Amino acid sequence: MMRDTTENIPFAISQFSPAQLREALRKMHLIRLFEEGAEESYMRGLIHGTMHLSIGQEASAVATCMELTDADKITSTHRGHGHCIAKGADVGRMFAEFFGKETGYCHGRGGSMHIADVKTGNLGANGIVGGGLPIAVGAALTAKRLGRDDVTVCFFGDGANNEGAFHEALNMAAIWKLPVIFVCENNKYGMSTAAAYATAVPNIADRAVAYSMPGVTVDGNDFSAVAEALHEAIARARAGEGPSLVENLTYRWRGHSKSDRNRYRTKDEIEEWMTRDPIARFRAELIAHGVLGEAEADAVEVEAKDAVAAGIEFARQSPTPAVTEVTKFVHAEVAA
Amino acid sequence: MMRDTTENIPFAISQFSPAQLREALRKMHLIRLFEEGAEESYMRGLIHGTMHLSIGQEASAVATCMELTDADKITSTHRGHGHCIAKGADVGRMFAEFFGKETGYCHGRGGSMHIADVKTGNLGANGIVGGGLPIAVGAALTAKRLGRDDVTVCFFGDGANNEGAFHEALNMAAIWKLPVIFVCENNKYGMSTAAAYATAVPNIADRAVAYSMPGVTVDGNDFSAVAEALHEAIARARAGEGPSLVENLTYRWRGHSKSDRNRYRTKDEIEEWMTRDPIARFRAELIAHGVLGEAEADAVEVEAKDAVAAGIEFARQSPTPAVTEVTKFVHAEVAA
Amino acid sequence: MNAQVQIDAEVRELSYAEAIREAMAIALESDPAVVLMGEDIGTYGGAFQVTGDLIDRFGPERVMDTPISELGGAGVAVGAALTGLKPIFEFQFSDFAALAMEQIVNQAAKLRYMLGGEAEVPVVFRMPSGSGTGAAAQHSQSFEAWFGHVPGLKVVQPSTPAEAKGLLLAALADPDPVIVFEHKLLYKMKGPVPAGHYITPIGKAAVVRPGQHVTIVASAIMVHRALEAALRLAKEGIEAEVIDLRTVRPLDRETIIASVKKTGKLLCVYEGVKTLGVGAEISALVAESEAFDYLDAPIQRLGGAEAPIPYNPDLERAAVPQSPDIERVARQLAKGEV
Amino acid sequence: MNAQVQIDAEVRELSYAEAIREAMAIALESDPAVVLMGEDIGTYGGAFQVTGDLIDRFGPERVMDTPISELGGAGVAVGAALTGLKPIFEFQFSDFAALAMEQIVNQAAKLRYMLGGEAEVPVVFRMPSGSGTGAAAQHSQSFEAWFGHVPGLKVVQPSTPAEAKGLLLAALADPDPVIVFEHKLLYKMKGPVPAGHYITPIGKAAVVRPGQHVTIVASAIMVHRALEAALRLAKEGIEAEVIDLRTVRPLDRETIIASVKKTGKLLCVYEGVKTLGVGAEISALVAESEAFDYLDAPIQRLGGAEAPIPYNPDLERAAVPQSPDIERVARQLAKGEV
Ligand SMILES: Cc1ncc(C[n+]2csc(CCOP(=O)(O)OP(=O)(O)O)c2C)c(N)n1
Ligand SMILES: Cc1ncc(C[n+]2csc(CCOP(=O)(O)OP(=O)(O)O)c2C)c(N)n1
Ligand SMILES: [Mg+2]
Ligand SMILES: [Mg+2]
Repeated sequence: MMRDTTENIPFAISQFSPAQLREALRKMHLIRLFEEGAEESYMRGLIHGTMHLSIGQEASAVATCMELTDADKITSTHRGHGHCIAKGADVGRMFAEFFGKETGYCHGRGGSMHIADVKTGNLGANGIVGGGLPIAVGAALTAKRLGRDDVTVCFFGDGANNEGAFHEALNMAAIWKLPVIFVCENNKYGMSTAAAYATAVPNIADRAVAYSMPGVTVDGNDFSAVAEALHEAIARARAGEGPSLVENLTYRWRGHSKSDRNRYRTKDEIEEWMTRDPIARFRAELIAHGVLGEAEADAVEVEAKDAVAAGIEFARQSPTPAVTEVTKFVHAEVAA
Repeated sequence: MMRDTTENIPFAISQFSPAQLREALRKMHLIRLFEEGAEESYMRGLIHGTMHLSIGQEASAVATCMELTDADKITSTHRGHGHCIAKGADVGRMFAEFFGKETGYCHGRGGSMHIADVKTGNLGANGIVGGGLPIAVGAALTAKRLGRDDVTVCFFGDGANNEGAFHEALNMAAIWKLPVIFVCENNKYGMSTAAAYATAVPNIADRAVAYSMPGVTVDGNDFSAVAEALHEAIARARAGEGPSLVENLTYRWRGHSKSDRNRYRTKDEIEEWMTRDPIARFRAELIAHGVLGEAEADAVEVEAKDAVAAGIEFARQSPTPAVTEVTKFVHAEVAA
Repeated sequence: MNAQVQIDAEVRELSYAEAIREAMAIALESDPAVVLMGEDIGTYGGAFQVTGDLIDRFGPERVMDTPISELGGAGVAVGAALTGLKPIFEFQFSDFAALAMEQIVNQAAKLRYMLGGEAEVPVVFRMPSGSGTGAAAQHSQSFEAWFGHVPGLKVVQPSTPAEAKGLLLAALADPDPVIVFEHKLLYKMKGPVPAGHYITPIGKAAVVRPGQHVTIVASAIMVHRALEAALRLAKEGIEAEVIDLRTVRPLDRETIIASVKKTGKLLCVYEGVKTLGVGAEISALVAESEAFDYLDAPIQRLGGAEAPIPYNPDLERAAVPQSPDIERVARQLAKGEV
Repeated sequence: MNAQVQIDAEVRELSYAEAIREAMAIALESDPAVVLMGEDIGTYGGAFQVTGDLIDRFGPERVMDTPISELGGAGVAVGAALTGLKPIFEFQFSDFAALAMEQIVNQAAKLRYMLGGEAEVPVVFRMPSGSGTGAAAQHSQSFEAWFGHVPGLKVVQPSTPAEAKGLLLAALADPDPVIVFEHKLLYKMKGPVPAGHYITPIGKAAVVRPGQHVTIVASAIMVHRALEAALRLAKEGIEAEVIDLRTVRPLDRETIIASVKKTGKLLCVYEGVKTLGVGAEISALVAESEAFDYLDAPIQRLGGAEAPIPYNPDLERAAVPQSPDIERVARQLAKGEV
């Protein structure tokens, strides 16, 4: 495949191999289709409880995780399906979790809000807004103390940035120069509450100065912009220079959760943001720069579709936990 | 008395009447002597528990409260004796409280860490570092909602600025444009922990930008500098323009509490700061600008000394609470 | 209808959520010092649609959306209460109160005492609570025992729409901080609710079904499960006396002890974790009281499992007492099989 | 000496604080994953001089001063434990844990469960606790009942230097989060402590004085007050069996029940607020057990007053059980006067 050699090559195109870029596109499709599959499964009664879908935010999840290995950690949020997939989880085990099955990542104990895949470095979604912020700092502390070079990426929302945990976590990460990158997915709202109302600064990244760390705001629907910001932040972290704050401006197409009536935002606003689809944009970019052809791009989407269908099937056929095992996993099992 | 009319008149001298300035000097002496009296009483076994003395920080307390009326509120800290006196409390009832007496401000239930005088607008010291920050915002909310024009001053330390409560409180004060002034008494240490180690910015006031509010760092041992910063912040608050952050750089001469061995700072540092005595400086300034004569200044100190002696005597002679009344004041007393 | 109605009022069918909203509307109308605070309680109407349209009726100055700042938000409510407002602060889920224990327990509960009676903190904290919604371990807890352990607080747990309204109005009339645990599964439950202002007294339990064979003390949603169990037991000739606890702090010793003296048998049913849950205190207060001599059998407890609330719905159900569990243990007690 | 000593070790007189420090030093020496975190635990040596000189011996990377950020600090410890470190996090006073309930209860306690056993959080939280120092309402609380109510946590309350060391080493060996309540008034207490590594098992109470007339279950400093009372009662011919609870979660049912079956009389003594305090659970577990049939008298409890801890020293003493109180109630129980 020919690589574009003009000056206007987006960062991602010049930074990653075609195989990597193809895989990134596949993951973005996988996230979108996973969310749609979860939504449908919910409607059909296969999933209960609540869910927070990340449709519209796929570039943020995938581009952020682009340079992370399984040794690197992430902490995720209540809106964490995309992060989990981006970090390498298997959608079959994710669906199984949402269906409450024993084969799920959490053996049916956690569900959507606690989806995790420790083996690929995902320390877990979190039902507590801001709960992952200090945990991520702790993970980075471990790396530093044990002399490992892994970094931790901490996802959080614009709403979470007003939690005290944000302040305490960023301050400690800064004074100890820990290898952690705080990635704010600013989708303009925390549930119904506009960031413009709830947050006393225009951009969340403006708060980085309060911790003497670099802060940058990027178009979170632009894969390359996110990847570039993370590239710098990760390099800084691995070099022992400390934490960074990256803010990805993005938008969730769906309501906050299943019970949202969207009364706090206009249809126009939603539609306008839907024209900024991060997947379509990335796909077009890959095609424009000759990374993929149309047919190949279509094949990537089909591949993702098949994976989702297979994942749902796996989940459906999986066994449920024994109802007697309510207290299993509360503590470490003691050898008899 | 002649007022200096050159250009270099300190703010306080031009702003306040000689009577007000004399009273300010008296209060500074009163704080110093009160603290010394408390220290001695502690040594003599009249006070138990622990205490946090504010010797060396008198200008910060008095200048901050200079323009406040009884309708204005303050929230104070574990190092709160000075604030209490500055706001207008009676030292007799304060000593009585420390002696555990029924005539104390808290009827012997609170002690040093909860000293309060609600009638003069002091909502109380606080044993929880940062505990007063959101409470102050609440007091300012009341004023705004009920259409009153009183303001609230929230004292807190450099150590407290790393609590999540700081972040949440300043953010809410800012988005609601509340009449509250956050006054950080930065005495370089939170207990043994240097602000330079624990706080990721050089000055606490640097954090004001994270809340889109004005932030200013002043020499907290310079009465006039503090008074001027507060003058502006109070005017802003009363005008409905919202909160401000003022940082008073100061130093505590004594250890953090009664059990401090001062291993985290040098004797040289302490001695150097003792040369910057805020009381001596203010006194000299008043004399230099012709507000007071030497003899008059001496008389002010004697007045304060007498008040402290009388206060201790009042406290000693006061009755202790009945030991059966442990549960009194837990709830409102219900009319029988 | 269990609420103590003080006026001869019109009675309508309202849901538990509507009853709470009505209480808040009455308070907002009658007292300019009342403000509502909480996350997404404005335009969104609250995560459980309890505040609903109140923002349209009273505006954003009285129905204030707060940032996601539970500690600070609770603290603002405390400071406001200390200086003349009467805030009703909604936690979106009671689980998030774990972030605000400092302000609720170290400040609100103690301020009157620490200040020797010179100040008061008339704040109400509303806490949507309990399991059964598939929201897993961090959105399903029952923390009433924590608050019940704290002097200076009052803690109520309404089980019906009428109680929900009456206890909230009582909380508002109280000069001290009150925690209201609202059960999420009850929000849609309908029941008769008197119009206008009335108070369901804090500190009084209610005998919601009289009986002589066994006493069941239950709270919140467990009241309904206990009543269902009692209905079935009645068919076998076992008459269970069901007490709706209503208030966790202060506990109504008299009503509980009087019942146990009559039946000689006690079963405590509560959703919180069994160990150190509300039923532990009820058991202990009976075991140290004069009712001890009347006890014919060990005091039984049915509480939540010693586990976080699991996501899987079957496990979730198994983690807290259900009506058949209550029926089984009450029957064993009544038949002397314990 | 009540600690279960597994090796035939040299025994020295150490204070409770020194014993804890020794346990931490052993852990720091033997396991590079162990780190200490907390406010002023470095140069200052800790507010109660428990970490003392450990910073000199192990350096600031192993003995880390944290900013005054309890929620974040606890969360950093949780995240570190989740990824390979074994942090021992010191709260300067247990009261400040009210700021960190979120991380301790919603995260640390539940992570293994929520992740279906795929992760673990081997963190230890040390909590200087209790009243008696004149530090008033916000520096004197006893929160063990709160944590005792939380599945996923283990909670211990050492009463002697040997136990303090053995239980801390047990906590460190435990793959799950453990909360250690250290009583501030005990820090200076001396007692025999074996050298080297040993473990006092979590979940086991100890009969520290055998007797047949009445069982006293006490925890932390109350063990000593109970033993003093038992000594005086012995002179009257009343033999109290004193049980040192040691672990609040999980409770040692067997030891308690066996004792009550022998004596027929139970007195629970604890410093936390009486209502919903540790003694409520002990009473309730006995009242629902087979020991019920052996009970000759109502189960008595002596707990903390239903008030915040007051500043005035006489009031402060009156707010928690003292030895004469224990003596009086145990005597009444033994004599059948209850
Ligand atoms: C501590 C806490 N407070 C409130 C909630 C309820 N809640 C869940 S998600 C959410 C909004 C979070 O907003 P943001 O951080 O912007 O993330 P987004 O949902 O937009 O992805 C709220 C209020 C919670 N889960 N935890
Ligand atoms: C939440 C909380 N954490 C810790 C403490 C213990 N403590 C009391 S004062 C203090 C230092 C506070 O430092 P700073 O805010 O700078 O005030 P200063 O003592 O210097 O006046 C500490 C750690 C406390 N009382 N509350
Ligand atoms: Mg958002
Ligand atoms: Mg300081």
